[in-house]
Amino acid sequence: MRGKEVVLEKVSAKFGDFTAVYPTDLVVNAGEFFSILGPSGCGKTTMLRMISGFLSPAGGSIRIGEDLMAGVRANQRPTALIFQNLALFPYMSVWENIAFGLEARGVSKVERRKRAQELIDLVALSGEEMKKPDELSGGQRQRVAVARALAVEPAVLLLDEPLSALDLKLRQHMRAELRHIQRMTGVTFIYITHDQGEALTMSDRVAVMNRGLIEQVDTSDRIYDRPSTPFVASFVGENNILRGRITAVEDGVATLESELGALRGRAVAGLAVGVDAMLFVRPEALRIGDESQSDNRVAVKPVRRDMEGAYVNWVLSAGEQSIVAHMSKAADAGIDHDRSMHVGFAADDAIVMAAGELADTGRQLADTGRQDDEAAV
Amino acid sequence: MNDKAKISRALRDGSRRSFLKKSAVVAAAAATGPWIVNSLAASKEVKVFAWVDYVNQDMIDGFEKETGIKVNLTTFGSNDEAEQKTKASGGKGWDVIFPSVTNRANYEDANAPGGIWLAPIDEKRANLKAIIPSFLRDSIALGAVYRDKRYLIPYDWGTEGITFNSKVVNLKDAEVSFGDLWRPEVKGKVAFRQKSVIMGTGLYLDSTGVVKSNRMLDVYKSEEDARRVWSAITVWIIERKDWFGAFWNNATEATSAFKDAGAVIGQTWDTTGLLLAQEDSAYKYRAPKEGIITWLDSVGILAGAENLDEAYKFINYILTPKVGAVFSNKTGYNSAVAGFGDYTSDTFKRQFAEVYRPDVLSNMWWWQADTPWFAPMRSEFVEKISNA
Amino acid sequence: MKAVETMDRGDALLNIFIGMFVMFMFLPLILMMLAAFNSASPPSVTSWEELTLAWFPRLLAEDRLIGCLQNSFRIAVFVVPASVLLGLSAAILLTRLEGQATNLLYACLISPMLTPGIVLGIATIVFWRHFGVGADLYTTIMAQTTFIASFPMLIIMARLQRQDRAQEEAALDLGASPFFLFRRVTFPFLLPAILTSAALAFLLSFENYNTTVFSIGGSCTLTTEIAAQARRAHTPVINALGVIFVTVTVIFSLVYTLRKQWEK
Amino acid sequence: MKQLFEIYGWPLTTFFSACVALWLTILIVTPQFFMIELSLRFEDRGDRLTKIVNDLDVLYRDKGTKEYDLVNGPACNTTGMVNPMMTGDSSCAQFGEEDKLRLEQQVRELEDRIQSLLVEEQNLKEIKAQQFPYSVRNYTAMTGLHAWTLTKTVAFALIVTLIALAACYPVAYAVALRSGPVKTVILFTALFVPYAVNELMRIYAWLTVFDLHGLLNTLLVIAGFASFASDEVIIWYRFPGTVLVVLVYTYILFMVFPIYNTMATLDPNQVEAARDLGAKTWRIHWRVIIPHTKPGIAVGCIMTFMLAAGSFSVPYIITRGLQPKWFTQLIYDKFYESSNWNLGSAYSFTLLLICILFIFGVMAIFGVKLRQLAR
Repeated sequence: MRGKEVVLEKVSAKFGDFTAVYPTDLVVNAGEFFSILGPSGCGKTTMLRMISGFLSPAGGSIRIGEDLMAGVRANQRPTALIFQNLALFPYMSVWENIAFGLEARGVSKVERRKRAQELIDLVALSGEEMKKPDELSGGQRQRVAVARALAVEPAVLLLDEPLSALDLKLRQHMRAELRHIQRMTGVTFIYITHDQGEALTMSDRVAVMNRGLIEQVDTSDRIYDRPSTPFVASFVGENNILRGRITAVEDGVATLESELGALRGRAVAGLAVGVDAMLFVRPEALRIGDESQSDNRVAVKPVRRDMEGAYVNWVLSAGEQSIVAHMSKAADAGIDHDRSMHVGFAADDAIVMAAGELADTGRQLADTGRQDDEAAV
Repeated sequence: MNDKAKISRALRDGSRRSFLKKSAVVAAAAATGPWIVNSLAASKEVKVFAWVDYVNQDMIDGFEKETGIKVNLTTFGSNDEAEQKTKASGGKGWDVIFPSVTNRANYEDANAPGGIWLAPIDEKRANLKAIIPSFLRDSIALGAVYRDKRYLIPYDWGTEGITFNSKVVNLKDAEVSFGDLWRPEVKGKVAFRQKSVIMGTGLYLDSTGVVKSNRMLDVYKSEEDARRVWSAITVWIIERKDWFGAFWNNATEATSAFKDAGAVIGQTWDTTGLLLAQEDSAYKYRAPKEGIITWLDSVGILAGAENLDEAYKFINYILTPKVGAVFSNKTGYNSAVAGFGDYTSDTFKRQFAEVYRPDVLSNMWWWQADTPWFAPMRSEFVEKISNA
Repeated sequence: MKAVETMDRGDALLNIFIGMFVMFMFLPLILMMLAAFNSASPPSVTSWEELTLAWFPRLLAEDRLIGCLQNSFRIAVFVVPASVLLGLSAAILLTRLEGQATNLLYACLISPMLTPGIVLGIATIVFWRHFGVGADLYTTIMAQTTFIASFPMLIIMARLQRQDRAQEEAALDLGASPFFLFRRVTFPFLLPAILTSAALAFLLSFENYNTTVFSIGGSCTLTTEIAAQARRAHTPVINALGVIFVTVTVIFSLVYTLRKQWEK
Repeated sequence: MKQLFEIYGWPLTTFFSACVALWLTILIVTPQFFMIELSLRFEDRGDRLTKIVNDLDVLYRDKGTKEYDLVNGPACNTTGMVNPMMTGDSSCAQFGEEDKLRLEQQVRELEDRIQSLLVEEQNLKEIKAQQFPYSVRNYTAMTGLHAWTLTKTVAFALIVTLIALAACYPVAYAVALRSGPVKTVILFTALFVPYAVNELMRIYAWLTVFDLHGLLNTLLVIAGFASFASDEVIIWYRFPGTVLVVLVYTYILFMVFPIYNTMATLDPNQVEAARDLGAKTWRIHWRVIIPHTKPGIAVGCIMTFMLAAGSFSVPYIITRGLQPKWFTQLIYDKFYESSNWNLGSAYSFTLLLICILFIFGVMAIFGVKLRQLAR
C-alpha cells in the first residue's frame, strides 16, 4: 500500500467575490478510490486543483499523509493529475511521455526506460512505445496518461473527468481498467466526474458536491439508497419527487400530506411537523396494481410505456404529477394497460426530507429517464 | 514596470541628470555590446575615413607592404557627410580623416571631449617638413589651427571650374565663365553641385554687376550680407531651373552626370574634367575668368582614434613625394607634398600646364574658413534650389 | 475551395487584371536580370552589346561590396537571436498576463512595427550618443532589433495561443521544475515558430535599409551600399547581384511551397 | 503574474520580464523620449556666444599665422610644382629685426583681445547653462518649403495607399476566393517572390526602365517620338510620377498579404450562400467579403502608408537628386548634412505623429481594435 490519506480541513476557494468552494472538511482514506460527483460548476475541479497544488485555498489546510501542503508547489506534491484532455506531450513518444516525470527527477535513461516498460506492461501498451500520442486510439492515449501519472509513484492520483472524451463502450471498459489499476497499485485515487455511473461503479466512497458544498460523503450504496439531501437524491439515480407538508413524524417514519393524499416514508433526522417536504421514491421501488402490500397508494393513469430491454419504463400521471415506474418484465406482464390503476410503495423505500434544492437532471427525469446517454453526449 | 516608474519619477523631480545617470547604469550592460561587435574586426590596422577617390588601391597596397598595417577604408562624398558621420559615431569610428581645411570649425561640438572631434597633431610625430611651407603657413588662416593647436595637415588642393564637351559647346580657353552654365544652348544639360553653384554663379553675377558681393567674400562677412547675396543668387538660379541636367555630390556622381545623364557642361572639380579629358579629348576642364574656385584639403586624426601609431605612420606615408605623385596621377588633384611634381606623369604635367596658366594661378578664389552661419544658411538656399 | 465551373465575364476581367498585376510585379525584375548578361555598362537591356557572364566574377572583386556584405551578416548575427529572445519573452508575458495593462504593453511592443524606420534609426542614434556610443554597426543592431523583435513576438504569440495549457500543468504536476518544463515542453512546442521567426528576422535585418541608413553612421551594409551605387554611376555588377538575389528567393519560395504542398 | 511564476518559475519569469523591460526601455520608449527631448532644444546660431566663438577663431588664426612667421621666417616656395598664392602677401623678402619686433607686438595685442573674449565666452556659457533649455521653436519654425514638402510627402503616401488598396483587393480576392487550389499556389508564389526579394533590388530594378537609355525611352524612340542622337529623350527621373510608381511597386505587397490572409479565412460557403440568396456581386463584396476582410484592409493601409511616408530608399534612388526632396530626405539632411539634430528630431517626431494619427484614423474608420491588427 503506497497510497496516502488526504485530509481537508475547512478548505475553501474564492475567485474574486465568487466563492467556488465553501469551507469543507473531507477525509480521503489511504488507498481508497474516492470520487467527487457533481454537476459542472459545482467546484469539484477547483477542489482537485487545490489538492494538486495549482490553486491555493482561500482558507483551511490540506494534508497528504503526514505532510501539510501549504506552500508546497504542484511539482513537489506527492500527487499526480490526469487531465480531462489528458495533456499528453505531442512531441514525445509514448515511452518518453511516461518517463517524463522520471526525467524531471533526473533518473538515468536506462532506469527510465526500465520503469516506463513496467508501466507500459501494466497498462497493456506493449508494442506502442515508440508511437506519438496522435498515432494512438483514444483508449490507448488514456492509458498513456495513467501510466505517465503513475510513473512518478504518486501517493495520490487525481483524475479530472478523464473518460469524458471517450465513447460509451470504451468508457465502460476503462472504468473497469482504472479500478483494476487502482487495486494493483494501492494508490489513493480521487476521481472527479459529473457522471454518476462512473462514480458509483468505481468508487469505494463518493462525495456529492453542489454549489461549492459537499452535501454527502458515503459509499455508493448508501449514496443511492440513503441520500441525505434533496440534491443528492435527485442528482444520483432516478427518483420520483412528491411534495407536501409533514403532518407527523413517528419512529423514523414521516407522514406527508400531498396532493395525492397522505404518503409515508423514512424520515431523515431533524424533520419537524409542519415543514414543506419532499418524498423521494425510486422508480424501481414502485409497484403497479399490487395494492395489498404497500404502505402508500396513489391512483395514476398510464401515459406511456417504454420497453427498455431489461425492464419496462412506465410513465404515469397522478393529477399534475408525473410518476415514473420501472417494472421487471415478469411484473409487467400482469399489468392491465387499459384502465386507471394504482401504484404503491413501501414506506421503507421512500425518503422524506425538508424541501430543498434539486439537481437540474431531476426535472428531466420523467421525460427521458436516460441519464447515461445524456452524459455520453 | 519598475523602470517606467523610475523614469516618471525622475521626470517629475526634474532631475534629468540623475535620470541619465540611472539609465547609464542600465545601459552599461548593453554598452558592452559595441566592444563585442568591434572585437570582430582585425587588430593591427588603421581606419581611414576619406573622400571616395582619395585613397586608392596602389596607396593601400604600398602602405601595407611597407608597414604590414592593414588599411580599413571608409569613404564619404562630402564634407557634410564626413562631419555628421564623425559626430554620429562620437569621433570613434576611424583614426584618420580627410576634411577640407576650411571646415575644421564644423568638428567643434560641445559633446566632444575637449570640444572638438579632432585630436591635436603631435608635431614631433607628423612629418610636417614634407609639406610645401606656404601651405603649412596659409592653412593656419584657413582653419587648420584651433586655439593654438594644429589639428589638420594640408594634404592636397584642387579647383572647381568648368568642364565642357567641346564638340557641343565650344568655348575659348581664356573666356570660359561661370556664366557659360546658363547659355541658351545647354538648357537641361548642365551638371553642378547645388552647394557650389551658388558660389560660382555668384562670382559671375558679381563680375557682371547683377549681384554685388565683393567676389563672394561678403557671405563670410556677416549673416545679413550672406542672406542678401545668397537669396539674390538663388532667385536668379531658380529662374533658370530648366537648365538643371544633373546634380552631383561627389566625383563619381559628377563623372556619371556626363557619361550617363547627358550633361554637356558643368561646374565640376578638376578631377572630373581631367579624367574625362583623358578618356575623350572632346572634354575640357578650364578655369573661369571670374577666378577658379580653389580648395585645400587636409588630413587629421580623430579624437577617438584607437590606432595612433598606425595613424601617424599612415599620414607620414602619404606625405612622401612619390605617394603624393601617385595620388595626383590618379585623381588629378594636386598634392601639397613638396617635390611631388618630380614623380608625376607627363599627362598630369601637361594638363596642369594647360589649366593652371600663370594668369589663372594669380586669380584663384579660395574657399574661406567656415563661419557659424555659413553652413546652415547655405543649406537653406541649397534646399530651395533642389526644390525648385 | 470551390472550383470555378463557368467563366463569366467578370472572371475573365479579373484574370486579365491579375495577369497585368503579376507582369507589373515581375517585369522590372526580369529586365534588371537580363541587363546582368549584357556587356553594356551602365546596365541596359535596350542597347544590347554582347551576351556575357563577366559581371558575376566581377562581384567578387568588389572589395567594398564584400565588406559591406560581411557587415550585413555581422549585424544579423546579433539581431536574429536578440529579436527572437525579446519576441519570445514578450509573447510569453503577453499570453500569460491579463488586464488592461497587458493591452498597453501590447500596444507599446507592437508600435515599432508601425513606426517609420527612419524614426527608429534616429531615436537610436540620439539615445546612444548620450552614452558616448557613436553610430555604427552597434547602433544599427539596436535600431533593427527594436522593430524586428515585434515579428517573432507575433508569430510566437499566435503559437502560444494554440497551446494546450494543461500540458504545462501536467508537466509541473509530474514534478518538472519550471526550467525543465520550459526546456522539455514549452520550447519544443514553440520551436517551429521560433525557427520561422528567426528566418524572418534574418530576412528583415538583411534587407533593411530605411532604419539602417540612419543608424549606421560611417559603416555600410549590403543594402546601403547598393543604394549608394544605384544613386551614382552603376555597373551591371549590381544587376549580377540582383540575379543572385532573385534566383535564391525563387528557389527558396519554390522549395517552401512544394514542401507545404507535400505536407498536405 | 502569479500564473507566470507558477509555470515558469521565478528565474525564467524574471528573465523574460527583464528582456521585455529592456526592450521597452532601452529600445522603444527611452530613445523616443530622448529624440523628443532633443527636438525641444532649439539651437540658436545667431546669438552673442556664437559670434564670440567665431571672433575668437579669427583672432587665433591671425595670431597663429604671425607666430608661424616668427618661427619660420616668411614662407617662400622653394620646392614643389607651383605655389598658388593664397593670402597674397607671402614673399621671400628678408625678415628684419624691426619686422620681428612689430610682429611680436601684434601677437601680444592679439593675445590680450583673446583673453578678454575668453572671459566673456566663459560667462556667457555659464548663463546659457542656467537657462531653461526647452522650447517648441523647432516645431513652429518649420519653413514654408519644409511644410510644403511634408504635405506633399503625406499626400503622395495617401495616393500610394489608395492605389495599392484598389489594385490589391481584386488580387487578394482572386487568390483567396476565386481560384482552384493549384492556381492559388501558383499565384501565391508569384506574389511571394517579389515580396521576398530585397527591397533595394526591387527599387534598383526600375532604373532599367527609367534610365536615359532605358526601356521607356527606347520605346519612345522606336515609336518615333524621340531619338537618342538628337538627345530629345525624356529624363524620366525628373517627374514625381516615377517616385509614385516605384513606391506603389515597392510597398504594394504589404497591402496584398494582409488582405489575402484575412480573406482566406472567409468560408467560401458564405459567398455561395449569399449568391444562392440572390445577392448581386457588388452586394456580396459589400455585405460579406469586405466586412470580413476589414482588419486585413486596415493593416494593409497602415503598413503601406507608413512605409510610403517613411520611405527613404525610393526617393533617394529614383529622384537621383533631380526632384524636390522627400520629407525623409529632409530629415536625413538635417542629421547628416546641415548638422541640426534638434530640428531633425523635431521633423522626425512630426512624421511619427502623422503616422500615429493615420493609424488611429484607419482604426476608427474600419472599427478595428489594435489586437485585431496583429495576425
